[in-house]
Amino acid sequence: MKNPYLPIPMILKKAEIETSDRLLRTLELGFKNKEDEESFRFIPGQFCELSILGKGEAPFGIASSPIEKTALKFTINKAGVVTTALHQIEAGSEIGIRGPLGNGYPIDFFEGKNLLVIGGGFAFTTLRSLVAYYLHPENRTKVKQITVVYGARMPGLLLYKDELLEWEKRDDIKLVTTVDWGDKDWKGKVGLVPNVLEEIAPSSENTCAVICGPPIMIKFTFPKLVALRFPNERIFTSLEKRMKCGIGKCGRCNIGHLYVCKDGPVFSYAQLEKLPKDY
Amino acid sequence: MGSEEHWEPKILAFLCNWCSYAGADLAGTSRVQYSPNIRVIRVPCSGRINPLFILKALQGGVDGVLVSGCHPGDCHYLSGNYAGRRKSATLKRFLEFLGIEQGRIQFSWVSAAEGVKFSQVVDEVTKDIRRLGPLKKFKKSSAFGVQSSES
Amino acid sequence: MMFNLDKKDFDHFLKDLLETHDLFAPVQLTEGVSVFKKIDNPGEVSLSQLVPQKSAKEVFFPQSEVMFRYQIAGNQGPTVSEQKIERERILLGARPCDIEAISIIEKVFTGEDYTDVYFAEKRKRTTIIGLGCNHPLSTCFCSSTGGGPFNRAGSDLFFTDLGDAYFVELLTEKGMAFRVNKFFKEADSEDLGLMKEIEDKASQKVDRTVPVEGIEKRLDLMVESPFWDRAHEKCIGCGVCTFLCPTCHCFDITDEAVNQKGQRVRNWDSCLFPIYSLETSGHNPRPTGRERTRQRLMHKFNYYPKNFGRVACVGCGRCILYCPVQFDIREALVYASAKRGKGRKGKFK
Amino acid sequence: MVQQQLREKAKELLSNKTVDLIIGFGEWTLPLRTTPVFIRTPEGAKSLVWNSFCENNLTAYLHKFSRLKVGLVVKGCDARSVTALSLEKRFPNHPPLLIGIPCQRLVDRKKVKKAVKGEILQAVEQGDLLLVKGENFEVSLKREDFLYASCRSCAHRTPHQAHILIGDPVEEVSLVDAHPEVSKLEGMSPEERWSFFEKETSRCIRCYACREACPMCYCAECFVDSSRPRWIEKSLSPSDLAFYHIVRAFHQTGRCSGCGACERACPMDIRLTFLTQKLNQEVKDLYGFETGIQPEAAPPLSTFDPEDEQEFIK
Repeated sequence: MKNPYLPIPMILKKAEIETSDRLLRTLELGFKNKEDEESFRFIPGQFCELSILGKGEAPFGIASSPIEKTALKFTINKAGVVTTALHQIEAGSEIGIRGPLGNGYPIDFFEGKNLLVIGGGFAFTTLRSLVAYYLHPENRTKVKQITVVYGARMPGLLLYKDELLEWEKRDDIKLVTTVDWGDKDWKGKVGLVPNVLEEIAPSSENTCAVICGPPIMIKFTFPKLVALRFPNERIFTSLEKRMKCGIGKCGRCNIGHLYVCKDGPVFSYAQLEKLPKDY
Repeated sequence: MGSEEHWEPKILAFLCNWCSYAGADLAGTSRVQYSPNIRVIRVPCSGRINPLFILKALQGGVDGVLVSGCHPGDCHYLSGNYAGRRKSATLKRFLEFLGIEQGRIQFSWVSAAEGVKFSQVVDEVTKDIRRLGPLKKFKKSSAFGVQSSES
Repeated sequence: MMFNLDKKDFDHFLKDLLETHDLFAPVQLTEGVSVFKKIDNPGEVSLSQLVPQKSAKEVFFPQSEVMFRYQIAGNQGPTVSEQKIERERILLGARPCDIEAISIIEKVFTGEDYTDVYFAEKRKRTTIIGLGCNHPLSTCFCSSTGGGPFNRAGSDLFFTDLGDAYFVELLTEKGMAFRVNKFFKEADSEDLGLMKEIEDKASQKVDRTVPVEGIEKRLDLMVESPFWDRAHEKCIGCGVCTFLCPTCHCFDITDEAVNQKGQRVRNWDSCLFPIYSLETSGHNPRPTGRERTRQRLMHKFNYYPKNFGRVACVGCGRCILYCPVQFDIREALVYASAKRGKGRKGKFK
Repeated sequence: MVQQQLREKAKELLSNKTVDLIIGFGEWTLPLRTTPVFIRTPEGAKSLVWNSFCENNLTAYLHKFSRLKVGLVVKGCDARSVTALSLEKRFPNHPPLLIGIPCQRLVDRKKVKKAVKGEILQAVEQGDLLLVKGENFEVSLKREDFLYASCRSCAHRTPHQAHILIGDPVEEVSLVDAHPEVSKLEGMSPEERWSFFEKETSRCIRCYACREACPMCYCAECFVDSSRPRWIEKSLSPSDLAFYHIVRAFHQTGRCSGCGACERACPMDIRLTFLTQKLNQEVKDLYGFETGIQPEAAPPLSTFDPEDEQEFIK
């Protein structure tokens, strides 16, 4: 019997602070064992439990995309015990991971449709995985138009800035970045994500929307999507809840009869509508 | 700490910043010798001591605890040591009632000028705890203190 | 296959089992308080308390369980060691409700995608000797939840207390391994008759009227019911009902470490504790007793049935017996089943 | 009859809207027990009961209903808890209206259960007797022999602080038995005392019923739940169990009314009141303080006297 609670060893290859508040750090992990690397297959939207022995475990969405073969990336928001340890750990050290866990984004369902990606703050991680996946030449034809609306409080708090610059140069993706307060160098939009979305008014025609961000952003963005005539079946979000086991055993992340860790974290609004508002 | 034969008492001392810590400092600069069994943690005031500090220390492997602050009337914060004194008195009595031996937790007033007194207090406390032997009750034997509850 | 085990031989029978097995059975910790524990000698076994405080789930899913241990040595990375079960196990003296509950937990802990190895390994290597309930309590309602005081489902062997002897039935392949046992004598028709009589009498005693049938559908309509505003009022938010419940199976995982050595441990957790669902950000999706009480009841009678086709309650009555404020789950079920506007509506206290 | 007067008074208070809610005791499904009831309508008042089984300290619910004007049914000990909470400024908006009942001392249901063989299906009080019935038995027990230990050592059974007193005050007992376990332990060696304590706490399942049943345990985050710093682990190791019980009790120093709700709430029958009673004795001895008796006196650990005892300090 394989023990799903045992982490597999990874080595921290590189770590970088992403944001000006220094609270977000991206870790690039390489597999310690060849066989683990070969058996590890995931799709965007899945997550892993990262373990620092002695401190504990916590779940993080995979920020790299499946086509980046060399390393797994995670962006960690420093908040609690484990995340603080993950901010302190040095390159070359060992980190345990369990995963990939969860359902991931419904990429089969997205096939042949347009994609509207809406992200806020540090919840952009798995969205980055999703966009990077589709921007790869192998996959670019799987979806049609890609529109990304990404907001943060300040320019310094946007994640993956180098990559955003590259996306801006491409013509097969429309990137709209927005901040609440700009600075003198800021060239993107200034305003809240829901308002920017209203302004650019993307068509809902044959389009799937994916939203990830703080609850308040989701709360105000959702009605805008409804106004743009997105049906609930085509609006997806990735939920976060306190999790421990990540495999549907320990109980705490349930919303109704579904478990965020096992049946999610990605849910459509059509699904969420039928569940208690336990999130 | 090796086998019981070579056991040396491990004592944690919480010293207030303004008096007792300075007293310890004075003992050091005056080259007054005292037993090397104490590990010092500096706290702003003896009133800062949360009883949890003492319990955590005992659970974590020390054999005794010393709390030392300014003499009555000398507190840098005017009354911190008075408030601390009540907590100390009740905690000490309570732990002794539960069976933690008298002498495991001790208290002293040591001023910044009392380097010699500090060394005497430390020696006495060390002697007391040496006499009591290693703390067995309450201590977590190792990181593996958890037995599965099934057995 | 049916046998008779004389009570005079019972201790010897246990002694023999101890030679080859790890034996788990109810043990009295102090008068009126028993739990299931590993037995070192037969004298410890105490079958007098019908429902021990902690249920037999603890034999498969201990309240505190070390998942693995580790030692960090320099830059080598940690070495991880798992605990292994050495010997075959026997669970003795579990009542039908507790045994039913083990199968309820099993459905969660095993499964197509992931198997909880700690539970599964213990389950696989345990032979269960069930014990019928001659004198069910007034708080027992196993017959309302699909079981009964002599429900043999899940038992490998099943004992009935005949007074001077135990009537022994071998029910499964694991049970059949006991067919050659020097303490078992062939049961005669008198034994069988007595057993049946005891069973009938006990079965009649158990409350069958707790409205569990169809509860899942009724609760579907009650997610936002004002019932929850009242139901949680007297709940003080302790973990008695969930910890003592034989089907509750939530746990927390933590690391306990000192310097370079440590262990990953899991401990039972309770959905009634505020911190159970509290997130690091400070957000709590179940902020008050209302949501937490709802979670407890809905999980048993709506969410679990949706996933596994039966209620996650076996009617053992522990949550009623030991609740510090007498929250009575039976009455909650009655309330949920009452037609709105009819007499029993206001009865829930 | 006290119960009748209580119902009438409650009805009146709800009718004239003096209070929004009355928290009291009601009959429920188990014998030898009552359950907390929450009454909002005058008609509901008839479900209030008063007997020897009203064992919860309902003061614990005041934290939950801090936005309402609450009428609270209290015994002597419960009222002392309210006083202690007032001293800690817990009721800035709506201090509860106390409906006090002089306490005749409560019957220990666990003790009664141990005195009979078989399940108790019915228990009624008749004067000084307790009639207990089961399927095959019927006995009458002397009520006096089955009182809670915490009730036996209770000196102040009349809730003098109550706004409304129902029934006649009972005699203040100046000299009562000390808590039996405290005196027993005081006669033991440190080793024996520790092993007694450890044996009791070893049964703990960390359900925290003792904490939740206690009106004084209202911290937003209990030390056991804190992750930074993590004071104790969550497992059932003997050391952590002892840690929890030492600190739970010690946090009650000078705050415990001695109601015994913690011990009654424990499903594992762990003796807990000897811990808090010992602390109560200490603060009385050291600082002359008794919880909930002097409504103006500051809690002993939040104040000091320059002349406090300090012989133990070097």
